[in-house]
Amino acid sequence: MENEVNKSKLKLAIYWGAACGGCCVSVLDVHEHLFDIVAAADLVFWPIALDIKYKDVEAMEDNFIDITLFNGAIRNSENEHMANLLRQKSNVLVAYGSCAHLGGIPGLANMSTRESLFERVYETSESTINPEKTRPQTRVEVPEGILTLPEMYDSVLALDQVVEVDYYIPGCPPTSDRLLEVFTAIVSGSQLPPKGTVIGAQEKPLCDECERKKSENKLVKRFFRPWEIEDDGETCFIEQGLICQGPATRAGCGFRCIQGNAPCRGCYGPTSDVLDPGAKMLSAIATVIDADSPEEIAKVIETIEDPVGTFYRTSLPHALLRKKLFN
Amino acid sequence: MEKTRIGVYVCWCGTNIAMMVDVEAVAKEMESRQNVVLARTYKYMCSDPGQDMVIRDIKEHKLNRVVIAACSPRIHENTFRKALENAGLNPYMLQMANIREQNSWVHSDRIEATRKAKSLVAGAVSRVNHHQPLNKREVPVNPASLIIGGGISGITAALELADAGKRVYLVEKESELGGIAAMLDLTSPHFYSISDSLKTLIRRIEVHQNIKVYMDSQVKQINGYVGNFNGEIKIGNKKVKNIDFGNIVVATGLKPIKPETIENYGYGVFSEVITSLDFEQVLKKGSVLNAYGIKPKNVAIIHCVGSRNEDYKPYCSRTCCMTALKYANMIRSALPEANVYQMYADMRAYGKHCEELYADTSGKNVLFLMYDQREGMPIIEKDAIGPGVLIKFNERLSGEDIEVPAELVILMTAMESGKDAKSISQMTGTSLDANGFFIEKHPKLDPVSTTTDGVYVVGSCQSPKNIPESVSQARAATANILATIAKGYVEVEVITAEVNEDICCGCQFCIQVCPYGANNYDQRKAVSSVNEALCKGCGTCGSACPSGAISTRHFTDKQILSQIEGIMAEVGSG
Amino acid sequence: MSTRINPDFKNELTHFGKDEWNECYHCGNCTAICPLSKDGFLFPRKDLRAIQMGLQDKLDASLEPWLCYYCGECSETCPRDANPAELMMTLRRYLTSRYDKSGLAKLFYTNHIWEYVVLGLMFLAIVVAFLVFLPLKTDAALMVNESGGVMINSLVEGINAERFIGIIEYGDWTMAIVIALLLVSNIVVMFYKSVLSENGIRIPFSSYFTEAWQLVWNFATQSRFSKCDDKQYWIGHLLLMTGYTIMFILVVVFLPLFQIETVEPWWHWQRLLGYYATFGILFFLTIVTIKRLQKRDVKLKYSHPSDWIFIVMLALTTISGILVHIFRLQGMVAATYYTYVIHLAILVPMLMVEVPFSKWSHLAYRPFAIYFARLKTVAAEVEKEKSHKELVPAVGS
Amino acid sequence: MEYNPTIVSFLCNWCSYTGADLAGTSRMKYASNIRVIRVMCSGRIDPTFVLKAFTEGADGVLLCGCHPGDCHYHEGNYKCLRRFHLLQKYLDQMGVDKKRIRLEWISASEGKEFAELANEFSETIKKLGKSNIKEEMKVEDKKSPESAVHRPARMGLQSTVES
Repeated sequence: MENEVNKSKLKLAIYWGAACGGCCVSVLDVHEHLFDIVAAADLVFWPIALDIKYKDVEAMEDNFIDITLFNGAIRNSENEHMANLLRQKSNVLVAYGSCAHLGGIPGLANMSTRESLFERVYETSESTINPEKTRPQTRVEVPEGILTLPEMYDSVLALDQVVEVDYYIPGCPPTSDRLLEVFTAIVSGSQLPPKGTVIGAQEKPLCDECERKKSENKLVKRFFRPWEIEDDGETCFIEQGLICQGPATRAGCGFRCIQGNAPCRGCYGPTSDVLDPGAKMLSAIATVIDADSPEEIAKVIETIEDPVGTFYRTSLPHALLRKKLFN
Repeated sequence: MEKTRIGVYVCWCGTNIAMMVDVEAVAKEMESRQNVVLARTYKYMCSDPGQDMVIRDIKEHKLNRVVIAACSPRIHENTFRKALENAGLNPYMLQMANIREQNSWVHSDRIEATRKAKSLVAGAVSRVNHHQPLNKREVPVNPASLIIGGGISGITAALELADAGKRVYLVEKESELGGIAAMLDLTSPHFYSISDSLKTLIRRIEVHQNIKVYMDSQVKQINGYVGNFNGEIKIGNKKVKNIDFGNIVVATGLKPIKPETIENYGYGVFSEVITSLDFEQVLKKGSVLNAYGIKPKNVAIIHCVGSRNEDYKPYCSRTCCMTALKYANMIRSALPEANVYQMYADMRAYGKHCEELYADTSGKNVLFLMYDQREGMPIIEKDAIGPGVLIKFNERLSGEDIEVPAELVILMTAMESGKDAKSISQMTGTSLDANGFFIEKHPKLDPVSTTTDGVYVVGSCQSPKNIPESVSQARAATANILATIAKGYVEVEVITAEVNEDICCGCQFCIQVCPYGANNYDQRKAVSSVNEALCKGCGTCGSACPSGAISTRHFTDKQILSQIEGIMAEVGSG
Repeated sequence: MSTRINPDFKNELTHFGKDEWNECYHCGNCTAICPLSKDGFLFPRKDLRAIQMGLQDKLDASLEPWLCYYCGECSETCPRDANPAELMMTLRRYLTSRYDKSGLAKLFYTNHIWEYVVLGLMFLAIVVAFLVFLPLKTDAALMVNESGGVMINSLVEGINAERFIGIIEYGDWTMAIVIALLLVSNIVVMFYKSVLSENGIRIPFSSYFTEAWQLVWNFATQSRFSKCDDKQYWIGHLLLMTGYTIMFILVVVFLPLFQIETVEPWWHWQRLLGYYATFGILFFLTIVTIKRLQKRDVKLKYSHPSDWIFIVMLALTTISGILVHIFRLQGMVAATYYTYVIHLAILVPMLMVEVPFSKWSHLAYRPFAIYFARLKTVAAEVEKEKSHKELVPAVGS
Repeated sequence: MEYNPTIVSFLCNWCSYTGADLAGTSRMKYASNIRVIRVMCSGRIDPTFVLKAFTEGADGVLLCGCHPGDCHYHEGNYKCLRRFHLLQKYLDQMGVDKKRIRLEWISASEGKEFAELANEFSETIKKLGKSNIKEEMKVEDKKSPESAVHRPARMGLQSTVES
């Protein structure tokens, strides 16, 4: 197809898979800098903002797109198809945001089966009246022709579990500052890091930036959920018995949650040497339980209500155990 | 980067491994693994030709990683590390797979054992890919030593070291030196007066310019590591003294159990019944009388009071049999007409001149009566017709239920570890066995060292011992210590934790986790740091580090995870 | 029921031979090597233990010392030189004294001077009796028959041959009855202590008869000695027993046939039997004397005075008997008479003292012990069959 | 034929590994499906190792350390105990049978106990049957063959083998 694009300008695509849309909004959050982006790059595909169809993308030459920012996880056949398509058409594919990076919040759906989700959504939810138990079908023949819907997969995948990913920009959503930094770096033509690198985040975990007072006194007699305790606003959350993912999560977000007196949920993902950030955090938290007998330990552990939701909130599809087993 | 080249060696261990494991098949399977240059088998890898083969291959084939599948690494890891070193390779580029103790010796299906061996070796191959060279570190040795316990072992060790011109701090919790030995009248089997010898030794200690004795004192804290310990001594009730020393000799000894807990002997109920240490006091007074001041016509000596009995102490207290024979002899001399009974469970006369003492004593009209602890222990009752008590039991050699009258009963009470053994083991980083005695590094080949370098355990704190054994151990430990002092330096643990400062965020999870205080928070850099001299390499901090900044050398996540991958990888069968 | 131990008891036993009871530490080697030992039958350690602990009643009831034929293997195997075989010998002496209620046996064993005195007194009594009441004829030189032999029954002054042999025969029978009474009473005591005193034992009446062959067989052949590796010992005992028994029967029962005035030719059955008996006894005496002096064979290493008294008395009896025979054949009248008197003066005290009270008696107690042990085994088997329960046999046989 | 499971076991160097060696020197026979990985202390056992073992196909994971109070490093075994409990709770939530992971204390002298434990745990796992974790966690390879080779550095380990 004939796009009115300047060959000297970067060709940029932004796509969302299974996502909330926050990542796309984060791009807009660069505010007036958006003009700088547009000045430096042509947006060739961005469903949320531009009316460019899938078939237009299909029509592009391979590697036509310089950079694709892919946000959202892979939840259905459409997500997967687009991931493959964009991989084919893009020079650099970036997993943008937690969902594309590690599976993100949608990844917690891996604690349920597709069947149980459908049942809840289309049958048992309080706001649903569906006595015929009608469910969306991937293919329906109507007089006008055949209607199709993407097939929903049984579990949620991160982008790199479907296609090869060049870079990761973590965050839920990534901060606009980080995006700008990355974009500026690309535009300025500086040396790109090795493939597979997490960019737009620090190598060190969040505690490095966090301004709360930290000490070695980490022993905890019981854990609290944020609403169960009045945070003193200045002591390390963990020392107060609140589970904060900060020490297992890359810095780069600007510790905005913590500034809002909420413990870190880990959306920036683990540091480069960590295989399973949830397990690491679980290990660290268990280590500081202030009890020695199995009974006392069990009692303290009772106060960690939901280990999966606590330690794998934004990374479940990428964990060693990426979904719940249903036997 | 240098290309990884792995050599795999599978040991037959004669038939020990080869009989249950198809070693050739294991080696063949490994040949196809990534980076494996060669895989061989040999009859005895640990033998000189076996080691030479490894050394030759390293040189000829430019191997830079070695996997040895043989016995437990606890036996020969050091042997092969030395071989690597001799070949000019860093000794830590070695990984062993234990296919003997944990495979060929414990399994009986050859196919299964071979399959398992392949897995274990594959795990080692996978792991060795990630091994990194580690360098030995040397630290100077403080020539002063701390000796905990002023019994015969502690006294001997103190004098040995002090006579060699080294400073000694001797800490004794009681107000007198000498320990259990000081409570004894004569020794067995030679009937020497130990108190005379002890007095001389104690006098020498008191005036020795190299020995500082702390009486009524306890060690409160020990920090540091071999060659460079630091400790706090609490003197009396208040004063705390801080001292530096390079080695520690633990000689805390043991104590008799309380026989009151064994009700059938009626200790504390009948005045006729006394313990062996009570009897030593009687002997020291010069005449054998019971609590009523009467010369007994019948004296019963009951062995194994609390010893070799699952309900009390399962072990043999070791010195009682000979002491009991000593008593028989001394009673025979003092009271030629008395009947002397030895009520024993098994007579153990294992030492030099001990069987002779037994033979000699049994010729002195001493009646040996055997009882079986499992069938029921002797019960002591008041004698209805005689003046003393009656000991009732089933005599095992005749099968008869008998009653033995006695006006004096001596209980050979079991010995148990001292009550401060626990705290001292914690302070010194040593271990206690199930009975509360200190565990030596190797029960046969290294019987006075412990797994903590620079800490020695001597005498009865290891297990009940007689005087010559305690003295030998004390001298053995001091010989070791003097050798390290003479050398001037010691090599310290290279398997330690390390912090990747690029990742560490200063969360400080690791600080409290460390039992040795080796992890510190560096305020300036806002990261944790490991004092490698203090670190013992347990790796607990590594597993507690949420950011993956801490790794344990030679036991890194990568190494262990790849070992899991290797172990779980498919292997060919048969 | 528990027994109070008696540590003084072993002192009492020291007079019967072995005087050291402490060496044994019950390793059980003796039990293992003993050919008589069976499962659960702790022979000979059991008795040693009973001595050490002073379990006198146990020992008094014990038949084991009699079952033991002193092969000596236990003593050879003992790592502590506790000499269990000698201990069994000591026990036999002790038991002999326990069966005898007169107290003489104990007196003889514990103080052998008394034995000498009694033997001496009886010797004198017989010599005096002969010299006073049955003196040699003044013309005795005439009492030589046509074949040149001395007519022994006609040597005494004033008494014809028939009368003389009657007196001697009367004396024989009296002696035999006294000895038998004493011996039987001892055996009854033995039976009571070893069999009847055992609680709850019920011996089937018929077995007294069915097992009686044991008694006769063992008495005559001493066959259990044959279990020892050293067969010479058994042959010696066999020769002794047969010779001795033949002699005894000939002398006591068939005296008129045996002690006759005429001299039968050497192939006559009487003479042949006599020669056999003499040879048997002498053979035995020679062997045991040599071995007791050599002290190499363990069972003949430790000789009690009572052992020597028996040997000496038997030897003197035999030698005097041979002399009587020679003098008689040679027609030496006075020599015949005096050796005859001496022969009787030795024989009678020997039998009177040895048979019921001393060494000889073991030749009777042994077969009886085997017999009693068999009875007990039979009783136990019957009991076992009855209750269908596992019982440890009281004694093996 | 009876299902023959694979069990990965992490043993501390000082007590449990020595105990397992003792079972060997005492020639005690036990189930051959235990694959031992030695760590210096049970406190070194990272939950990641356990999860890794499961995803690699282990049917059971056995953790052993010194008895409480006897740790060579004082209290590493307590750290292990705490992690074990939380890990069990997590595994339970993930639908993994809690019985597939076990923590026991084995001292250097407990060769017999180790052999018994190995047999007993092996029986437990045999009863539970084959673990489907490896199958279930496999991500169907939807990528092109070339891209399948390349995975981000932090994900794989084989890929980082210098070859």
